[in-house]
Amino acid sequence: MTEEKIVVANKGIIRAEFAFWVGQYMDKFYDALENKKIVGNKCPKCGDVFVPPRKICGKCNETIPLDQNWVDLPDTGILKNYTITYYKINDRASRKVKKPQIIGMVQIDGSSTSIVYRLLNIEPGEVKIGMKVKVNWEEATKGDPSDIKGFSKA
Amino acid sequence: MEKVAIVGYNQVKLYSDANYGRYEMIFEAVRGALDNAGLKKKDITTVVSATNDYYDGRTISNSLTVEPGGGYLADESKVEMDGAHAVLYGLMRVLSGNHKLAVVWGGSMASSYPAHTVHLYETDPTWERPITYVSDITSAGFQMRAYMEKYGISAEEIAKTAVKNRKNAVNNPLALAEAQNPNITLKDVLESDIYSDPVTELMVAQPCDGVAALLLAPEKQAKKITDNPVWITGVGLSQETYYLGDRDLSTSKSMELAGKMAFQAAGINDPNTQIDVAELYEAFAHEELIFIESLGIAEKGKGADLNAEIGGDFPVNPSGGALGGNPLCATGLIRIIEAVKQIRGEAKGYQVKNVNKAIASGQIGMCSQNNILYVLEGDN
Amino acid sequence: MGRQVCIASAGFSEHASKRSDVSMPELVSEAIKDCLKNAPSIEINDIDMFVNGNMPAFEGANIPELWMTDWMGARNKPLMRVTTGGTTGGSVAIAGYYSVASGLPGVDTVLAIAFEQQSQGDTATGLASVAYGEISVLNSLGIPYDQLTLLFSAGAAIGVASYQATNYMRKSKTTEEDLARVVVQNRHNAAKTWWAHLKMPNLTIEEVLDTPYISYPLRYGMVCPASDGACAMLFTTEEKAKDMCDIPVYVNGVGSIATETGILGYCGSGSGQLDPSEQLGAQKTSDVAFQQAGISFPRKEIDYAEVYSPFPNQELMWVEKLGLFEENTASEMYETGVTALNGELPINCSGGVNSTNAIGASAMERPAVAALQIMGKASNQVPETVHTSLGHGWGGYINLITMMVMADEPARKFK
Amino acid sequence: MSKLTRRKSMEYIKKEYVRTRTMPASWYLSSYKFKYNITHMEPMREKLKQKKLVGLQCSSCNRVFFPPRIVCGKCMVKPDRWVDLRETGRVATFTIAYIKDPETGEVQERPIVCAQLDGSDTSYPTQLNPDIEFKDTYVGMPIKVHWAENSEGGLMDIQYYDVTEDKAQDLELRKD
Repeated sequence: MTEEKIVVANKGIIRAEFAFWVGQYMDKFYDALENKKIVGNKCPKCGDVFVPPRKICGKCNETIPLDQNWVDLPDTGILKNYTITYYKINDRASRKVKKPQIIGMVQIDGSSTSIVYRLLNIEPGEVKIGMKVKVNWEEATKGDPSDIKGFSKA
Repeated sequence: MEKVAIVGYNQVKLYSDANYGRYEMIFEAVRGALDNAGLKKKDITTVVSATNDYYDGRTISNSLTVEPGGGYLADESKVEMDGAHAVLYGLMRVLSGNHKLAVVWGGSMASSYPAHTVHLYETDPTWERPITYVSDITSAGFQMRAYMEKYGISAEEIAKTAVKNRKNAVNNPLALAEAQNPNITLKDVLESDIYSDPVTELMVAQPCDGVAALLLAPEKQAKKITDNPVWITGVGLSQETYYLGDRDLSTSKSMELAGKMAFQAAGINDPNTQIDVAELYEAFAHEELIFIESLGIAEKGKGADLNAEIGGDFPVNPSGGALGGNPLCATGLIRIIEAVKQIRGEAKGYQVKNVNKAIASGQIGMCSQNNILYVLEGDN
Repeated sequence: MGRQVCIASAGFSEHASKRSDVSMPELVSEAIKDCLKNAPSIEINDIDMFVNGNMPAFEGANIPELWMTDWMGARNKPLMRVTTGGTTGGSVAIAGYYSVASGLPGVDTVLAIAFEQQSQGDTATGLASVAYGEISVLNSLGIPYDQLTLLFSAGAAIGVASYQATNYMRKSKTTEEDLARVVVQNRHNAAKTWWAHLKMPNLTIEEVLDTPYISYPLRYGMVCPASDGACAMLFTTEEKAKDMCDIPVYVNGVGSIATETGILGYCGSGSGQLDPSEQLGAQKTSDVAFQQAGISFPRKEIDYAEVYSPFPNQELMWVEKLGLFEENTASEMYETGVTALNGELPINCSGGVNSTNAIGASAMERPAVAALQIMGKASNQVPETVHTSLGHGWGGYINLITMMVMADEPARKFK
Repeated sequence: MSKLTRRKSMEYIKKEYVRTRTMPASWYLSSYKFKYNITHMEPMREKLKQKKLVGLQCSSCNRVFFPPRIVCGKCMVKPDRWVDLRETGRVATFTIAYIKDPETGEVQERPIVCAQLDGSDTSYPTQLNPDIEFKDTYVGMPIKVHWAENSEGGLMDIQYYDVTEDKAQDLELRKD
């Protein structure tokens, strides 16, 4: 290992842009989000309900047909797990912030899995596993995950 | 399973910002492994590397590392997971009878990739990535809380593991200097900055710069190369489902199944008594407890009661584990190397007494979604 | 040490420039469904291990297998990801071979999956970032960036191929007609392959030569597309393969020898591949694979070949370097129809990479089609029965090659 | 050779697929820091300052690298012997780049060559004298270093390569 200065080439300049096709199952899910509704789909074999909807149930490897087994779900749920984090991350970098953010795993009523969203207008002290929460919708929805601003106390 | 042995190894000292070029570090690791076994470049028939295009910041990250990694005119491939998974592919290549000496190397440089962002790239891009709530940071918090809630474990009991590993790292000369802390206390761990409640900074295995390499050979060649070969008698791996909502984060289903597969191959039915030392890749302090319980070494919820110190009844991570330095793509490989050192009695400063059977593990994915476990045995 | 490995089936998804109807895991599940359709006696739960890969930088997803677990049916199953750039598909297929050959307890049937959804990413940046670090080193050595953009402006894949074309065409006196003829043969074959991308049943040589140059001597009409698509192959032991399909395909030779990078070396050094069309890696890999398969005279013993040729000059070069034809005679073989569907040594009857290039999957589609030809289940099936065939892959920075030699009977090694 | 690089798409049997939403994502290469150790190139840079050429030779396989290489892959050793190189060389391979002049929009065809110096076993991409017609470029063409006026000890001290007279008898044969 040489002592002299290592040439640290300057930073990369180019940035690659991507646009992920969401598939027809998620397309239906986002259409519902746009009208402030939550839909999931149900595995015909084991009855699990998935939010967001999936083409294949991982437990029984059963393909769920696109045009069947849709389930309308309420926008309320139960908090199954939570964490309070001081980090903000995006595709470019991550940094620590002063104000923490509470992120929770919420099981939508009627579904058999939980989704990860931030909790709004709840103090860290008040958060308890098992508490009832409901969706805090954006006013102007765009049909993407940010339509759900977060979950607040039900 | 036919007998394949690890006949040589080498690990470059871990740094947070190494004064090394990338190729120089790879060369030093692989060259050192060859020297450790007294072999030359022409003995190599196959090279399996473990790098990741996003940790290296370039596409086809193995096309330019062919030469420093010893792959020139050799049968070369790359496993884009943890170094321990690359050892699996090297083992397969030797077991197939086509290759007499496999070089397996892996590593990355935390000083060159944006921390945490590279793990955000691993999330579901159609759902979780645009809103960035799921990350390696928040998933660690979910895992620890799930474990604590399920078995009523206090943060102090988990912090004990962090103290043990960071103290063990002190007498490991290759560990990360920033991770070594001879007089660390429970209070230091619990009051270090919050990473993602309840996980604190000192419970996290800090990514760093590092490359490691090891050599695999079949039985006949292994006995010629070294009189102290370490046999791989069992290997097992498994991958859980992806969505955190589908998983029971208080335990590790993947480690449980990996353990079952590896122990069955090695003829181990009671790991707690038959295994002498464990080197597990714990990305966070609580994961070490979850892994011991999932492997059946301790009962569920009783991982913290196990005396895992170097002199204890079941030493875990005498080398300091991943908490002693976590170079992505190399940490799992380094755990295997540390297990080999324990068996060959070459772990100066942190040697566990009369080790004949050891286990080593590697992992990849959020909350260790994919775990791989090795059972290693010496000759004595 | 090791045991005989067979291919029981192979499957594809439909390839197109924009598979906008499916997300990546759904695209992969299509290929798996097609693969398991050919082997009705087993279903997804019987798979003991999964091996997969793609070119990560093209999709922007790091280790997508972690996310795609359920769509592949890999929940709580062993899974290993192998990626080597352009040759990813071939490396994944070879990893599938080694997973079965190793005889690990409990691993008898392995599903190998390779995929790519290039319409999601931006191929040019993906390819440019292969050597971006090295170019920044040249900048640190004093070459200003505008000069560097000029030096590397020929575009990574096309530029690299045009270097090969210059050397190859000079030696073998190949004309542009020869290149266009190869393109026409490929695109006609693609028209009869259900999963191919550029189906051009009545393309003519004049049409190809009418398109402008992209990078001398390659014209726009000769260049491969960027496709979305996935491929899956089923590897298993000899006994199990017998009850999975009527003609199990024996994998008798595998090789993936790497050499120095071409055009630009690593860490600012030059390249030892002075003549990029010399392809030392291809010659060494084919030697290794043929030797394992007990083949000494490929020209006579190989009945069918799928070579990895995104650009027509490469197809002419590969068939010579892999020992199928004599030096500098390849264009003649295409002219006289030796390589046609009913020719003596049919080449790329699936349309090859020139018609369908989902980079991650391409190098697996070559051995996949070569295996299906032996089984008699290929979509553009060769009339003569195929006894032995080979699938080849090329990639990296002109320095990575993969090769798989197959037959309908075991090689001497395991007889 | 057509002057303009215009796209002419060729028809093929196309199948339409339902178009679903896309979720944006990006990969910031600007957040990466590439680390290389090129201290092994210092002797070459000193010599370039004095308008001299040296290559690094591997003592076990005698291959000479210009520009120098940190590890010789054949022997897995660090080359350590410096060897003087002459200013003449040959074109190992070349390609034609199409450069669109932003103002005039006119497409310029410039050859990019991989130059191999006599005595060196490796070639590296560089440029020929601008007024050499790209049609006259061929593999094996003898070339000579054209030094830049002031040399700061970088590869740009070799501004480009001039073409020297090729005395080979079969010259006509070899040009395509």
